[in-house]
Amino acid sequence: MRETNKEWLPGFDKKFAALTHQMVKDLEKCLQCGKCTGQCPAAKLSSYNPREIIRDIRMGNVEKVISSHELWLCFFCSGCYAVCPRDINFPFAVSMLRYAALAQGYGWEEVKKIKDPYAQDYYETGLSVNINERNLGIKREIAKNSKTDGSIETVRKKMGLPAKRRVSERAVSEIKFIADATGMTDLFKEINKKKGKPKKWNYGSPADLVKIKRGANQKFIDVEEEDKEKVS
Amino acid sequence: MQIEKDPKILAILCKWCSYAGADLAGTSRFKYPANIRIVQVPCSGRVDPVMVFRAFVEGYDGVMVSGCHPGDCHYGTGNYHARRRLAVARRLLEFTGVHPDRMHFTWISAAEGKKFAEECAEFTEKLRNLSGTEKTLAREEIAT
Amino acid sequence: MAKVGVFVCHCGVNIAAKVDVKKVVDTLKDLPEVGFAREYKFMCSSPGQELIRKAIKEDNINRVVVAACSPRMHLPTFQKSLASEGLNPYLVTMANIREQCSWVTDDPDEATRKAIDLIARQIKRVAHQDPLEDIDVPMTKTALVIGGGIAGIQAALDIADGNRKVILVEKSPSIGGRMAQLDETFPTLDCSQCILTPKMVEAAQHPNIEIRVNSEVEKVDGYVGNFEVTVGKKATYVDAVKCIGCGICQDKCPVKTVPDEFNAGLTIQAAIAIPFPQAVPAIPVINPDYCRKIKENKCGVCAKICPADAVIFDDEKKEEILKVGAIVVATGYKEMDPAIYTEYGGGKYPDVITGMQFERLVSSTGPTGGKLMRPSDGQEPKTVVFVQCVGSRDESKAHAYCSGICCMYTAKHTMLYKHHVPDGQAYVSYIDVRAPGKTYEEFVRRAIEEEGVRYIRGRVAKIRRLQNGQYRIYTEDTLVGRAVHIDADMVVMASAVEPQSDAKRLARILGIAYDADGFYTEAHPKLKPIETASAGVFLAGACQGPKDIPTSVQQGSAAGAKVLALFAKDTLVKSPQIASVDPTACTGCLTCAYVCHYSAIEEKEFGRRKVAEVISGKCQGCGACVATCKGKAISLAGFSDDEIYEEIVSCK
Amino acid sequence: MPRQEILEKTKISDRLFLFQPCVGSNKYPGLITSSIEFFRKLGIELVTSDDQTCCGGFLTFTNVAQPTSTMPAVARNIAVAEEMNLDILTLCNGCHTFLTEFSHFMNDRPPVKNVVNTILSMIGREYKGSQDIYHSLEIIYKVKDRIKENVTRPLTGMKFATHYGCHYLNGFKKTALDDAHMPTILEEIIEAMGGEIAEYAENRTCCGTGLTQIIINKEELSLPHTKMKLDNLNHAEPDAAVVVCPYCLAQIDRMQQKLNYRGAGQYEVPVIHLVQLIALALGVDEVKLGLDAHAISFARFLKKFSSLQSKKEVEHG
Repeated sequence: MRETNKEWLPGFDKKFAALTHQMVKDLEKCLQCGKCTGQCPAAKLSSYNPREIIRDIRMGNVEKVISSHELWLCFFCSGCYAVCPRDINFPFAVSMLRYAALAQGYGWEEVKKIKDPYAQDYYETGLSVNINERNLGIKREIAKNSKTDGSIETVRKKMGLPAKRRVSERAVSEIKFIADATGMTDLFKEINKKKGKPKKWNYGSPADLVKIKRGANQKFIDVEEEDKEKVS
Repeated sequence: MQIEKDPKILAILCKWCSYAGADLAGTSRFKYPANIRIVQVPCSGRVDPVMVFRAFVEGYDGVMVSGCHPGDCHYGTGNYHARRRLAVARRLLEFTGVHPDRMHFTWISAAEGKKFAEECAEFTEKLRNLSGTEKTLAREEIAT
Repeated sequence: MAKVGVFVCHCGVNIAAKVDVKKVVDTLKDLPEVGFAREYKFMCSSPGQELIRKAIKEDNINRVVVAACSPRMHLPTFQKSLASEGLNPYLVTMANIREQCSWVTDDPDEATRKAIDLIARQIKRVAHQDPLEDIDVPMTKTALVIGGGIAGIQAALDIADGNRKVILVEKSPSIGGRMAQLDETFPTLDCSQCILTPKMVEAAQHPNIEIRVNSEVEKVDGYVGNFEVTVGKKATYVDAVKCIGCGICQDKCPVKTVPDEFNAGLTIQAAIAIPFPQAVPAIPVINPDYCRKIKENKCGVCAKICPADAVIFDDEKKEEILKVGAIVVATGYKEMDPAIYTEYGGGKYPDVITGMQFERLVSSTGPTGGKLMRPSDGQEPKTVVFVQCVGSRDESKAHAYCSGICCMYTAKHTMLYKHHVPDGQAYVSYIDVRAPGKTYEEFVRRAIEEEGVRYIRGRVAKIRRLQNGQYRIYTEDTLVGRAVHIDADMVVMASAVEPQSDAKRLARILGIAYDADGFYTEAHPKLKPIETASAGVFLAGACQGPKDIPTSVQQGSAAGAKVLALFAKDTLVKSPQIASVDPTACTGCLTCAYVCHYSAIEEKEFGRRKVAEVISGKCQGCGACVATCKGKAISLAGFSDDEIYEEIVSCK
Repeated sequence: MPRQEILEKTKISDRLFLFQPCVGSNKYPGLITSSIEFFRKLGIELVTSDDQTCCGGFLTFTNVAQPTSTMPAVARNIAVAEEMNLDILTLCNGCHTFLTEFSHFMNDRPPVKNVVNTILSMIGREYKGSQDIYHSLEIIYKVKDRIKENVTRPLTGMKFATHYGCHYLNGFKKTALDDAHMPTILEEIIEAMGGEIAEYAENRTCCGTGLTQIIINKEELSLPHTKMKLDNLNHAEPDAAVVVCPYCLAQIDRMQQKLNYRGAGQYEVPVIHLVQLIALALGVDEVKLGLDAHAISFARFLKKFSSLQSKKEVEHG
């Protein structure tokens, strides 16, 4: 299918910079040499192609990239960065492009799959990996090897450790506070919505941290204002 | 003459490296503040500290001296002489109440047009931050 | 009374687009010193110069300021205009309102203001300038050529044919350089040694050429026309006069573990060896790091067996001072060591070799006698991948620049490979094929169309050695956007062209500039590609940047022509901008003599006192003595205190 | 950067903060106990804190949480170590990447750091950026000689295949301790303990995790990729594979079980984290190694190991 320059973003740099929070850099340095794709584990097994993604971005074809399923195929092995002759940190760019995709309303189905096993545990216990083994086959193997019921709690006890790693209550409450104050909790609610495409969401980049003013948390705003008073 | 918004800078550049570097900044169209006045000397070794003092007397806000990189001097050792002389001049400047950072000594090669433009911009910025600081210093010294 | 003529150049739109030249002229013409002022489109054109001549004749101006580009560009042009009207050429200055003003300033108002200021300063300065007379100096009409590769040989032959003496200094034991190592040359596929060896012999037998092998330049004193060059000759332990070059010594030497540089490290040779069969001169050299006699005082077989009694174990390094008038630098390049390319095995895979090693492998004078075999097991490689841009166009690991010659020599390699292994398959991994020379593109097409070489556009990502002894090359065919891998028997890397490892040291000795990559910088990238910033020092060949053989030969000849042109004059005209001492003000402390880099200041009697005196022939005009003099007794013509202070003061 | 320079910059104090990885505590508890035990034998005390939580990398790498939320969380974790005045030792490539990248980001940008500290001040903490963050390889390589002296049960006669993981060597290609493509440090450490190296071509290939791979793409790409790696590894016939990242450990260990279950072959290479291997060689109690929690059994490995040990005892005694 033929593309025309009408589909390509004019003055794309500005829009693109805004979408990716000015965090994607150096793509213009790309020589299109293909060294990245040559060693890429995902490119070997699928239609994912880092060089083509850079090419599309450079031509202003941003919409095509952020709406594609390929964007979600990266292994994050950083092999492309390791071989890049121009030191383009592409995995970082992919991560930011994914935020850009979410900000435009794409890719929410992909994120939903991750939220439950990891994010919820993080929010409730402070740890991202749950101690309960979901894969029964593996649990069976562990049971066989350790001659127990196969749960990690038992193995830990056998080693003389408490059944679960202790995370202090203070730590968990602090995590929750940070999540509330920075909008993570709201985002989780948005992801949890069962039906309908979620609305566009402002995924902040680290650079945006300075801009957090309209916080979700009243306390936070109070402090900001106190600060302002101090300055004046 | 109207009051200039930028601090006035005198740049004394050697003919072989730094002046050529400034030319390269021009040919490469690297923009830098218009407040720089360049004087060409055959070698940074020609730079007499008196030139620096004279420049401050004449109302310049800063003096930049630049020669070839160590080891690259067209005349062998001129840039080393310059470095030593100006290190002494720095102390004398401090003694006279001029902030020593108002004199900037650097190496710029004929290939470093970008560096020249950057140094100019940086030095201008530095002088802007310095403005006013040493006057109070001098007054305090007079008072004590 | 100074009457200054001011000429403001538009330089097309380069200046006029930013600077309001009319306003500049209007402002300046009322200055008391100014006798004439006008603007013109191109001052450097002949009508432009005619304007100056006319103003000198008709308006009686006696000083000139040209406000245009950098004085490094056109000051000599305008000096000639003055001289043609009988005015002293040192009474012109230039205000650099292009490089320092119109090109670097955004705001037109600011640019105009700055231009007025810059020109006003030069008007004040030129009013204080004194007329100066050029100095005539005698010169030594012998040339020194550093480096005995094809560029150096060509320069030496051209100068020698012009009936001037040449001394050719070469670091290694033989002249010939990189070209001697090559098998065949692109784009004609003629044998490299067949065309080079006659030239090497001609150079060796030419009555005007003296060859100094095993020698390096250690110090350069003096200046154009009168250089004094210290050349150090390494201890070779063989008397070059007595040796007849029979080669018995290298056959009998028991130490056969020295890596053979000529064969790019693929083979080993004896501790005493003639570098290669066609070497000029064909005289062996002992490697002291391996020779048992020198290291342990044992053996000594070579001395016993030598029919000419030419082996001398107590040989020492010798120094010689050469007097020459011009220097041609032709030190060439080296191939990058691919050890940093760990994704390609970092030099640890035996069958992943560099271009130069492949060159030796297919050469009839090479270690295999021209039969192509893998270094690891001696098998004939049926699949070979040629990897381009190893170290070039890679700022992350090595060099950002393009090495220029690899596209062509890789195409040649594929053809040589197909000639050796007609049933083999060659692949080339490339990013862009750069073939801009005469019949170069056709040559590459020939490799693709006639030899069936498969060109894959994509840089090789990594190479892995497989259990069966093959190598797996991972890349992407970017033209179809698919990741591919190729299993091959051998890989040839087009390793980058690099400056010699001691290039910077030599640059410092010669006082010439080098760029960020270490290649020597020419005086002007377009108009002075042979000259350097140091008068009398010329460049030839790949020491200035990657070059193929034809271009190196061209530049060698060009350097030869430059030297001959220099030697065509009877004496040398020297800039009069030198220092002079006022003996009445001099206290005779001689601090100036201490700082002078050229030993140009000596003590002399002045009445009953001792004072300093500048030897005008030696002085180069750097001005270090002027800045040092406590009594202000020394002055530098053209850069006197008066002139410089006038420039500083008049900047308001 | 040359290896020597980085080693010189690495400071080893008597006490280090052990940053506990989530996978380490909830899947492979042996990592934490064995590193504490063997470092104690070398005279280095590893301190843990209950206030430390997940680094936050999971959420950021998988785009579930915005970096604006995870950055203060990272700063909070580092602040916990800073309160104890300890440098941080990480056992996981992911934790290391995340802590290092974000701390550099904050240190380079004072305004960002200030905002982060505003948030942290509300929970009574402060991020200073005063402590160093080390990868376990950096510390272990630096004390390699001390390890060599303290080996009580040498690994002589055992063959190990190495796997470095991607995030440390690739992601930090300019500042990591070793080359991204041909590293040797892990091999040097194993050889210092008497072990042999089973070389295989795909040594520097990714293990195949990539969180988005196993969750979003339902192991579609991950499984064949890991299979390819394992096939190549099996050619070298190692007694065990040695990794330096708990997630690589989980992937290579568990994927073997899955491949076996799906009938894709017979895979039974035990996978061990470097800290467990060192603890084994230094004579730490085998219970503390936590090898029971691995999906692939260590029974055969331990049998061979102990028979070699008793043979050596016979030879010496």
